[in-house]
Amino acid sequence: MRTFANEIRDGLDQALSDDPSVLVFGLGVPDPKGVFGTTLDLQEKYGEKRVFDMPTSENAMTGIAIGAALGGFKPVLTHQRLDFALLSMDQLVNNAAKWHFMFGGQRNVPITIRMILGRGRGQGPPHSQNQQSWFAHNPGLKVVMPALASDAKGLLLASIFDPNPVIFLEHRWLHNAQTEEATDMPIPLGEAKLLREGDAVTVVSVSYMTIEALHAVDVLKEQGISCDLIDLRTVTPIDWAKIETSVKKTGKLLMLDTGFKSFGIAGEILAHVTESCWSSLQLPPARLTAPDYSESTSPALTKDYHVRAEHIAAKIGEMTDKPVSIEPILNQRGAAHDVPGTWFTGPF
Amino acid sequence: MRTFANEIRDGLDQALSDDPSVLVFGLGVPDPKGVFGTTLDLQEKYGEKRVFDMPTSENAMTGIAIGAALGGFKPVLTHQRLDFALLSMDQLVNNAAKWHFMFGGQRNVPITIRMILGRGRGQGPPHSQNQQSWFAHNPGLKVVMPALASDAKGLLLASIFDPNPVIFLEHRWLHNAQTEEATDMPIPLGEAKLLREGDAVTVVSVSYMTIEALHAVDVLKEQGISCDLIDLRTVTPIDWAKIETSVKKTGKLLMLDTGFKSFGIAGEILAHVTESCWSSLQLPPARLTAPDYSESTSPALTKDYHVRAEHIAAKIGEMTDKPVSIEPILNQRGAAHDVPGTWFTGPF
Amino acid sequence: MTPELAKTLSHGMRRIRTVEETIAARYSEQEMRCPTHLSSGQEAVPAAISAVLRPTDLAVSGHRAHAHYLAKGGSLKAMIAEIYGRVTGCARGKGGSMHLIDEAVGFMGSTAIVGGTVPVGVGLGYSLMLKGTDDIACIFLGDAVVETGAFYESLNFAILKNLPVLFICENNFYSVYSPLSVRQSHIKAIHEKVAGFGITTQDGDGNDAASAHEIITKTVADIRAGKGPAFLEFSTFRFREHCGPNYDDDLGYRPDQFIEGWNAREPIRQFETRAIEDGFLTLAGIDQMQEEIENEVKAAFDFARASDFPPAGEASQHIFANQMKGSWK
Amino acid sequence: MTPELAKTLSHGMRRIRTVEETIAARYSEQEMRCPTHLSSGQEAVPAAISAVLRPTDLAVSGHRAHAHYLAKGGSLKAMIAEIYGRVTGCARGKGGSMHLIDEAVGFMGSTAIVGGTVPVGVGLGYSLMLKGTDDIACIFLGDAVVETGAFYESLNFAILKNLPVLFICENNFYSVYSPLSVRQSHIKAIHEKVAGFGITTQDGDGNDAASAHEIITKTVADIRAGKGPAFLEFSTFRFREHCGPNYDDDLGYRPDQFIEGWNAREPIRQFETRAIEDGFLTLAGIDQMQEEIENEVKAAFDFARASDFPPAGEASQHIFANQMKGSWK
Ligand SMILES: Cc1ncc(C[n+]2csc(CCOP(=O)(O)OP(=O)(O)O)c2C)c(N)n1
Ligand SMILES: Cc1ncc(C[n+]2csc(CCOP(=O)(O)OP(=O)(O)O)c2C)c(N)n1
Ligand SMILES: [Mg+2]
Ligand SMILES: [Mg+2]
Repeated sequence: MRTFANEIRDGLDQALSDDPSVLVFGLGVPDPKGVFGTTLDLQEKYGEKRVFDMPTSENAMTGIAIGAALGGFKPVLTHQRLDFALLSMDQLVNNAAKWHFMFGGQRNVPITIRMILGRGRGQGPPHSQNQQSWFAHNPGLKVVMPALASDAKGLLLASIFDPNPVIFLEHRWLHNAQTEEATDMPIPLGEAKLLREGDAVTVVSVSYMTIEALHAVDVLKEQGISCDLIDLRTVTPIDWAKIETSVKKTGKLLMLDTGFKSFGIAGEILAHVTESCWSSLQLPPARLTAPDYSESTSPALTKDYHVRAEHIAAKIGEMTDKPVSIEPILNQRGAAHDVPGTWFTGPF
Repeated sequence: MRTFANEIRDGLDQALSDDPSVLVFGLGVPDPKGVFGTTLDLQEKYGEKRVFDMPTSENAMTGIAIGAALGGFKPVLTHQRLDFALLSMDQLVNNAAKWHFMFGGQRNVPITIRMILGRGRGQGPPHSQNQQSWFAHNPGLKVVMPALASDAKGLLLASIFDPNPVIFLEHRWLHNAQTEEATDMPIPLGEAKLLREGDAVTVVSVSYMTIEALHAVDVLKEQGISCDLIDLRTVTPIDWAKIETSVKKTGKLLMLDTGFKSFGIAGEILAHVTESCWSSLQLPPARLTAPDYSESTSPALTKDYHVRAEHIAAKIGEMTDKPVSIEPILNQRGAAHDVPGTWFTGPF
Repeated sequence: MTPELAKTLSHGMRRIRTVEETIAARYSEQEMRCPTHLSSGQEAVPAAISAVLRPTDLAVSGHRAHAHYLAKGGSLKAMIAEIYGRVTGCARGKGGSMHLIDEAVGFMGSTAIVGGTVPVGVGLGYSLMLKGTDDIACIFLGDAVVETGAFYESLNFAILKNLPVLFICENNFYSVYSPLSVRQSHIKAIHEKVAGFGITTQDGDGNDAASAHEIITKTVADIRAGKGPAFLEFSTFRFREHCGPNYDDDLGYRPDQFIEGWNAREPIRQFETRAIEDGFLTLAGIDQMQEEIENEVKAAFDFARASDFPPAGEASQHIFANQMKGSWK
Repeated sequence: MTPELAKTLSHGMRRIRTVEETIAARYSEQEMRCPTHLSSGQEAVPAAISAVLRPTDLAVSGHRAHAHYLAKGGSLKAMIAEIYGRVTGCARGKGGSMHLIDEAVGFMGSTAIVGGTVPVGVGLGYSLMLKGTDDIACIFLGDAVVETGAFYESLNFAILKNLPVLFICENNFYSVYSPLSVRQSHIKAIHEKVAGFGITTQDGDGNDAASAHEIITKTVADIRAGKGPAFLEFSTFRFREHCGPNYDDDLGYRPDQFIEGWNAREPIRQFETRAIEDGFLTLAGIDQMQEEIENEVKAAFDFARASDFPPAGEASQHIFANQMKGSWK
């Protein structure tokens, strides 16, 4: 059994070993804890010049990654929370995203920016942002959001060896997720994955929402409701074909996102599907997302904040006009609502 | 006749004069050119402590505005391009947007951030971004996008005296727009304005797109097609009621935005209207926006970049299935395609 | 030194230590469910500042803010309740350990982004300059903050406008597990780099409450007198792990000698030993003080644990304010 | 000084001047349709650098980059074509005057955001350090750049890793219309602030090509020898308005005395007068050189104006790259 964090670490290891131009840096990369286990031992293995810690200078370090990329390297920069990367929006959007375009295709910028998405156990407003729509809105950036541990390594390898800047968003609640199968091969960016098949509703999800969705879809299957479940994997480029094919079959779309609702990625997916699948739609496309306010610190304020499997199941019931029991889902919950599992005891 | 720029300047003047806690600062504020004429003479009138230039330190100056606000003042910070404000996303989103929320409503942050949206005549990729969807996606920020010169002052006054952080987006092509009527009264944030009435299509637009839309809608009226034209004025809070009322009447929505198409504000408006007006919709809601790539510098590459009145008219013709002539629109064009009018001779 | 000041400093340090150690002791109960950065070992500087600042002075801080909040006079009960996520918390449970606020005593807020409140503090300094009082704005920062661009931008503006701002850097030589050597050039010390900008700077022993108090007293007096901003660097040592209740020296990221050297200069014992020798404190007096502190801390935890959680509906409140809450007067 | 070097410097300055003044003369034709920042008056430093750097050294710059691009050996034709928005431009018309690139000669890019390429240049320096050559990365910056946080973050990293980076600050005392006095404290000069970090710094007369060349030669040799990054500040004067082709001294934002003082030290005449006196240059030689330059510049403008505009379809190209274009070797 391997975890999502193991897979990320092995992806970095493989990239560093296969290609001497790969660099890995970020706050805490050579730490004893190795960024939640994802960078352990890499500095020992590849040396301080290729794997290194950095100053708390998120903006410049992003520019430095760009410069190193222009110098022929393939830097992977890690932020322990997406929230810290807000300091680097200028370098990411004014430089990295636009470099290839604004210099007329002269030169590409092969950087990968890992950002970890926080959630729960008191992370609070500035440690729990899921701003994927910002990046997705900007031409020139690719946005990757792995969900399954079995996809983590393949998507990371594809990101590192993609000639473009890639924002690689790792949900903190996934690091301990387990898998038996995993691949050493890059997974092409832009291909969503059909995880479950059915004709009741098309469920499209990203990142940690896919875990909740799997749970809901599997329980509903036992209750006679079968859904297509599409794990988006990459937000840009996006696999419209797979989504449209499914919606044309089911006539119903439910989009799941970890970010704020309004002006987020779910809105775009609803809008696009409405434009492209109008005549197939039996219902207005629906979405379940975080609400339009931040996640608070107190556990008393986060109970109903996030979308969970039971909400997804209930929503599918509503959309299919069928009775649905969420009991089996609730019965399986072991851990408190603000942690991904009993293994998680904080502090962060 | 007064210009949009005059109205902004007078709004600042009135705010400074009415309330000694108002501060105005930004790069070039006391310049001989006064930020495209919008800050002329204010320093002479109100002194260097309340009206001042600043270092090229967009990030810290935003934090300094927040601190001054916490100290009881109402700062208005100006950026000559939105693109420069990308450096301040951390302060805007991690601090300003969240302060009231994350301190449990203890304290508000009454700052106004003016950002000018560039376009045309070689502005190029990092001087022409319209990232309104970023701000709109973040709870705690209000986003104001005036279109009409007659609204500029009222919306600015409402923004300055709003207890929350307000992102005030001024399109560069509007500064020379003229008006005869103007108001000294704040215009409440969150109220869209119905500029034209009709039942063919609901056209919703923001900022400079409203000017193009007015042109298109008026020409079509002469051709027997009457549309509702709603100038959004504020993106958050958004006036869903006005939009929904109109769509329920017309059954057709055309949304116009100055920003990139995908994951932009138009997507949200389409998604929301689909959710809320499903049974009234006769057609999939449509949008015309900037494409999903940056504006280039060469005039040869910007000819078809922006949505213009003729595109809007043609789209409305398509949506109403009626013949439409765009000749009257084309015939009225005087200036080159990359300038707002013949008065504009660069350099920026 | 006076008996009174000795008592103030000893009390200030012991109060912070007792609060932090009580949190550490109870953290594993899983009732304080938020990332929590303790200040045990770093009490001397906050205690010294506490003895110098006035309630009308303003202060901001970062992720490790308990000591600063308490030093500025922030309500202990409201802080503990905040960490417990209760509605009686200083941020009504919205912000947790990293988001402390008590405007009544001038503690204007601490936030979780490294360097994020530095410009905010300078902006507060600008507001004080405009008001024309002799109050000051005090910005607490760690050694990692001087790696952020926001710090230099803020410094430049504070000097440019000659603002009444005190930058206090507590240099504990580590940012999480990372030593200074992987983050900053060692050619110049932090205070030397900053001095290059032409601001008054001084470095001091952050484990010596008496000398810290002396330095701070003089510096604050100069700022109040209009001499402009100042930057103080105090070296010190954090006892426990970066975030959380445990010791983590088994991980080996701090050299043994370093740890032993600092442990030998533990700030409370060091200060009190000398103060007793000098006749400013007595053992009995200290014991009584400690008992009072423990009662106060126990009462704060009791208060917090007896407090209600915020009603679920508050999760969606406070997005926008409906009215202005501050005033420039 | 040698006759050869004198010719190189004189030629370098005259070439930049001629290009810039030709742009100024033709700008009102409305065919160069992009914001354009001219370097007239600031030729000495770029010309001096040009004589020191190698094609394998790398350079980046900001909005006022024509002189730097030319100094690094960038194609004049491709630059003029870029300003004219033609497909033969160095960025195929996508970027305009502020986005110059010629990787063949190590000019890695200029961009429009103040300070935006400083970390990029340091990252290039990191790549050179990894490659282990003795090439250097040269970062051109204006006096406003030292107000940006990114600059200090980059400086710290360059020193921390002892990178082969040359920071060249051309201080023309203004950022658009804003004098230094409203932007930076005057207590310390720019190079003094930077020196506080422990980096080698020097200030020089940016209108004196000979002394600038001497300083740069020594500094670059030290960087190549592994002595780490260096920061040079050269004071200088821009002739024309911040952006655009005109003079704007009627606006009164620069004091008359300041303007007159600088005009008296116009870099080309100053340099050549001395070089002629010293026998390194002759008037006839200069005239011939100027004629050659004018022919070259005319040819570049002819080339640009005869070039095609990019086909409309290119507007949507180059969003993503399909392949890697650089190599670490
Ligand atoms: C911008 C940003 N980057 C990274 C972090 C993660 N982080 C939290 S605390 C911390 C260490 C700060 O070190 P220092 O300033 O020395 O304070 P100390 O913890 O030693 O008191 C870091 C890097 C953050 N909160 N914000
Ligand atoms: C981050 C940012 N803020 C503001 C601007 C607007 N701007 C363009 S050039 C310039 C002046 C820069 O001055 P300096 O660095 O001294 O260079 P100079 O123009 O004098 O050569 C400014 C403020 C910008 N491009 N980027
Ligand atoms: Mg530290
Ligand atoms: Mg300048």
